[in-house]
Amino acid sequence: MIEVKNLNKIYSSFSGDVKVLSDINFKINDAELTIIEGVSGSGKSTLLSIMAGLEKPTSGEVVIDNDSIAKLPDIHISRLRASTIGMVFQNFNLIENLSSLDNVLTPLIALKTPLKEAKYLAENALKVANIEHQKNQVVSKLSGGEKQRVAIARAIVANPTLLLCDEPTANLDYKNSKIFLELITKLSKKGITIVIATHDPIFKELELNYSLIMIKSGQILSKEQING
Amino acid sequence: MLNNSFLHFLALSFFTNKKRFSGILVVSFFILLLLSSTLFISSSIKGSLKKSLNYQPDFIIQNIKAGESFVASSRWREKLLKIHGVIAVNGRVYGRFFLDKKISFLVIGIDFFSKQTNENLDALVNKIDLKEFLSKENMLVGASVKKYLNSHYYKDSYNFLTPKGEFLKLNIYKELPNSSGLVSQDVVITTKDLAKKILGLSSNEVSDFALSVPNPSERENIRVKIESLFFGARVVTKEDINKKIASLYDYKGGVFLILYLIVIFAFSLILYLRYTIATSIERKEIATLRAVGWSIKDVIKLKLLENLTLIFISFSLAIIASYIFVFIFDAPILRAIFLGGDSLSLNLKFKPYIDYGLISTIFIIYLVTYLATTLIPIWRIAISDPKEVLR
Amino acid sequence: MGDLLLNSYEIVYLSSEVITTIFAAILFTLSLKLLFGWDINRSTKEQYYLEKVAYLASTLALFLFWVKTILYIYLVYTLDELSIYIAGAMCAAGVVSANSYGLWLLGIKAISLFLLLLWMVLNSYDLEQKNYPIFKKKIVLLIFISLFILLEGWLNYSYIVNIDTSLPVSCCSTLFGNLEGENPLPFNLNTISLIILFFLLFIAFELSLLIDSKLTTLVVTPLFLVLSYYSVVYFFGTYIYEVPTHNCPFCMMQKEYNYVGYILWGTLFFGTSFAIIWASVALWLKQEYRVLKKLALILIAIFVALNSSYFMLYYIKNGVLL
Amino acid sequence: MKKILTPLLVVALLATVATILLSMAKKDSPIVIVKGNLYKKPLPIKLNKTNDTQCAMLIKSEKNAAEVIDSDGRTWFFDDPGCMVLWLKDKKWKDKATLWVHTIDTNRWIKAKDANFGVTDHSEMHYGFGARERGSSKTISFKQMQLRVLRGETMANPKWRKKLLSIKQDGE
Repeated sequence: MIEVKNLNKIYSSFSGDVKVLSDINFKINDAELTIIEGVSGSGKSTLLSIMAGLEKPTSGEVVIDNDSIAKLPDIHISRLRASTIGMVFQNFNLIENLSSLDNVLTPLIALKTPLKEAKYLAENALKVANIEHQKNQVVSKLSGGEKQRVAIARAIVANPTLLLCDEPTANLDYKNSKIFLELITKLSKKGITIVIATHDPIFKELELNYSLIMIKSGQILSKEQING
Repeated sequence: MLNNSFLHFLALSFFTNKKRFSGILVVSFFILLLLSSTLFISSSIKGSLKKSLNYQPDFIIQNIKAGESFVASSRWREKLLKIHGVIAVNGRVYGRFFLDKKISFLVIGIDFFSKQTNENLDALVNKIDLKEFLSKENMLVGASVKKYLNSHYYKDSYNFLTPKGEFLKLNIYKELPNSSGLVSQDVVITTKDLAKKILGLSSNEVSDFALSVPNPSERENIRVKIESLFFGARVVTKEDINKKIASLYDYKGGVFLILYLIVIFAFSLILYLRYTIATSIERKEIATLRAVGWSIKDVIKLKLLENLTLIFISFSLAIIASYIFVFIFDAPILRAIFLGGDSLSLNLKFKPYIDYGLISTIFIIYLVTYLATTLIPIWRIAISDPKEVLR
Repeated sequence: MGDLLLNSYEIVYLSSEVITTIFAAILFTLSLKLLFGWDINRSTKEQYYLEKVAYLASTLALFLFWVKTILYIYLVYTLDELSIYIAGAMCAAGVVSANSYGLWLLGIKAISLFLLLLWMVLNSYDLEQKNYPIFKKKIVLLIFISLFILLEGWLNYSYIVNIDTSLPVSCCSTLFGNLEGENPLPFNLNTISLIILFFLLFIAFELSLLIDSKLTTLVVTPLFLVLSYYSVVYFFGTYIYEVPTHNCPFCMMQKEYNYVGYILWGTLFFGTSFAIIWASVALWLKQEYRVLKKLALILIAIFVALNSSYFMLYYIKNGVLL
Repeated sequence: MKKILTPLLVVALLATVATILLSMAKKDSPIVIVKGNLYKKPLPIKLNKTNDTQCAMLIKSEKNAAEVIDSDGRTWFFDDPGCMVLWLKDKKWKDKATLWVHTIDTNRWIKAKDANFGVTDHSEMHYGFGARERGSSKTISFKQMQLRVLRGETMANPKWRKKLLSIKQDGE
């Protein structure tokens, strides 16, 4: 279970402080699908990276499995990110000159998985993401959609319980976005908790129950349960 | 700590980023090549000098006047022979004969009928036909001397102008073999009488005395006895000479080393810049790794190991290359700098002489400066906020 | 200023030491910052930054440990090389005693290596916990260590600058041969009781590790360390040199003896250090680092086996004892 | 496993303590220093059981021996006045110390500063300075002797030896 409590984030710069998130509170239960919707610049991306421990909040906390992650030492947050949190980014964030397989291996290396086992897990993850045929291809030679599928494979390779997706379809065409939706459906049905930050209307086409959190200028506008 | 998947990634990151590393690899290779070549040369010279020293007499007795070794009277010989434990007292005749400001020969006079104090000479004398050699005024010359004389149109003889103002014509009997190393490059060997004439010594004078003391535990005692025998006497032992040569070449090596420390300092500045201004691609890569669960510690480990690999590769390449450069190609260019361009002793071949202390010295300078320069920049890259770069 | 300063080995040694001293100074300021600025309960930018600074501190400590270890070996090698320049010195022993700083330098170096090892274990314990339980304590230790290394930097300089090549020093036989008629061994031991004690302590050491008796380990290890020093110098060493009167801890590091001294002293130092660190960390933090224990067991076993093998080989070859 | 090892450990520890105690019971170290000599009188030297602190040799005869007594009563022993001078060289309290030498002419202890020293005598470490109660034209004072030892102008230096001996021959 994930609990976000009184979360605030202020960016300080020369021109003064900018409040990116103010007083965010919500809970996500296990195996739930949550979509955080808002225009770009509304703070949903920052929220997601605080939830992943990539960024520290100014105040408030994010509790994942009873650990307040902002207070955790780096080693523990990292281990959490490698083992229980998978992340999918808007820009895919793959290492361009490595092969798909090696990219998928990276979280497992942080977890010190022996190479043989790691390779086996990585190939499985690529299979789940339907990109196994490109496993030895260098990432820079893949299309956007293929990259996204490698990114998903990487996010799920260590069997995470939580998947965070930041604008996953922003760089995809309609056809690839559809494929992504199918994948999400498949993973959600496996029992993975999924949080997607997006402003892409395509998620309306999801045939799943999900809770929708609307966010604007760093504040939660509404929370509702949607049955797809 | 290091499991095989980590090593797999290390290898991948090293070979897929060849371009990023190759510049540093090349620069450090050349710095190390120069450094190890000079140190190889200096230790090789030191090594062959030490080797030739093994054939030297145990003691040399000099007559000191005005702080310099002066000609000694041959009457000392009797007194020296009376000391118990001393054998083979030999009055030696040698000295530098200057042709002009720069060029000089080392003239050595030897007694061809008795055993030589120097085993190199002994072997040499045994090889020549004495009857023929002594029938005329002959000399043996070193390779550099021969070369010099040839280039100055002296084909088979040379006219020495003695300090008394007389000409003394000596025939070149034979060129000395090159095997005797550095010491034999600029020598002229002839009989004692002729050498005394060339050097301007009178018939009862010698340059100094060489003697041997077969029992090593007696040496200190005998040294004391000799020093109290004549007030002007100075005893130089084999060990003293050894020490002097060692410090002379250490000094030369030391000067070069300081120069290289400066170069390495400059190199480390380049490295520092390279790491502080990490490319955006590199930053993004690290941010990506951090995002998928690498800790700061993991990233530091990866970067340190990357650099260590680079250090090992460039180091071993450079050591192999400089071995080839010095001992197979005889270090063109560098040898002239090291030995002095105008010296006659340029004709030698460097004998392979590997000093492990030296190799570890080179390794330590390189390792420490390299790590020291990259350590803090590596940390900076590792702690940079992944969020900032991933946007 | 001796003419020694231009020797290649010394230039390299000193310049590397200068670098480590600079890093120790950096480490010192970092640790002060960490000590006074650290507050785990705050969620300010400064606190988050300090968490990252702690990683720089541990990276620097790691760097210092490795470089200092390499430089220690290198220093001993250099001293051996220098012995030909100093009147009377036959090996590093004479060079070390060329002035009063030498022995201090070697001692302080060993202590700072031990402390760095201890620190790295404490640090990895601290980082593995979720709330930095011993953060301030480990930083205080780090301040202490960096001061130690700074002191070492000063000693390095004073030592090398004050070596006078013309002043005769003693060679190892007079330094370790001791006063005529005097017994150099502790507790008034003779050679036989020394060796009996050495093996008894070795057995006690290994057993106390095997049955996890930490307190016994803490008592036995220092005693074993001291007794080992004397056993090697006054008994096993004579079998390494094959000369009954040659008592020197340094000559065995020369090429003639296959550099065996480095292995002997290295295994002894690291073996006893690991044992002490294992026992004290287990007692204090209730955290067992079994790797340390295993390493200690193995290293000391190697140390004793190597010593005994010299003794036994001599006996087998010559049929008599020295 | 543990059941066997623990008694073994106890046995090993007991044996260790026993060995240490046993050997500490014996005492046969030579004398280097004697404490508490507050009267600052010369102490008789236990021959062959006392070490010269400077040259580390056992003192075999009182003839030409020397003693240094610090103001707190600590006493050191030497087999040659030269050794005493060299040892005192860098002691901060050297001017306050009481120095004794055993003479070669009257065979008794006298204050070193009152003694006269021959320059070509036989002495244990071959510095050549023999302490005498009676002075002559050939003897030198303590101050001069001290200076000569520190400068190395002694019989131990071969050139000086030759010089000193040749003057003596000329005189006689």
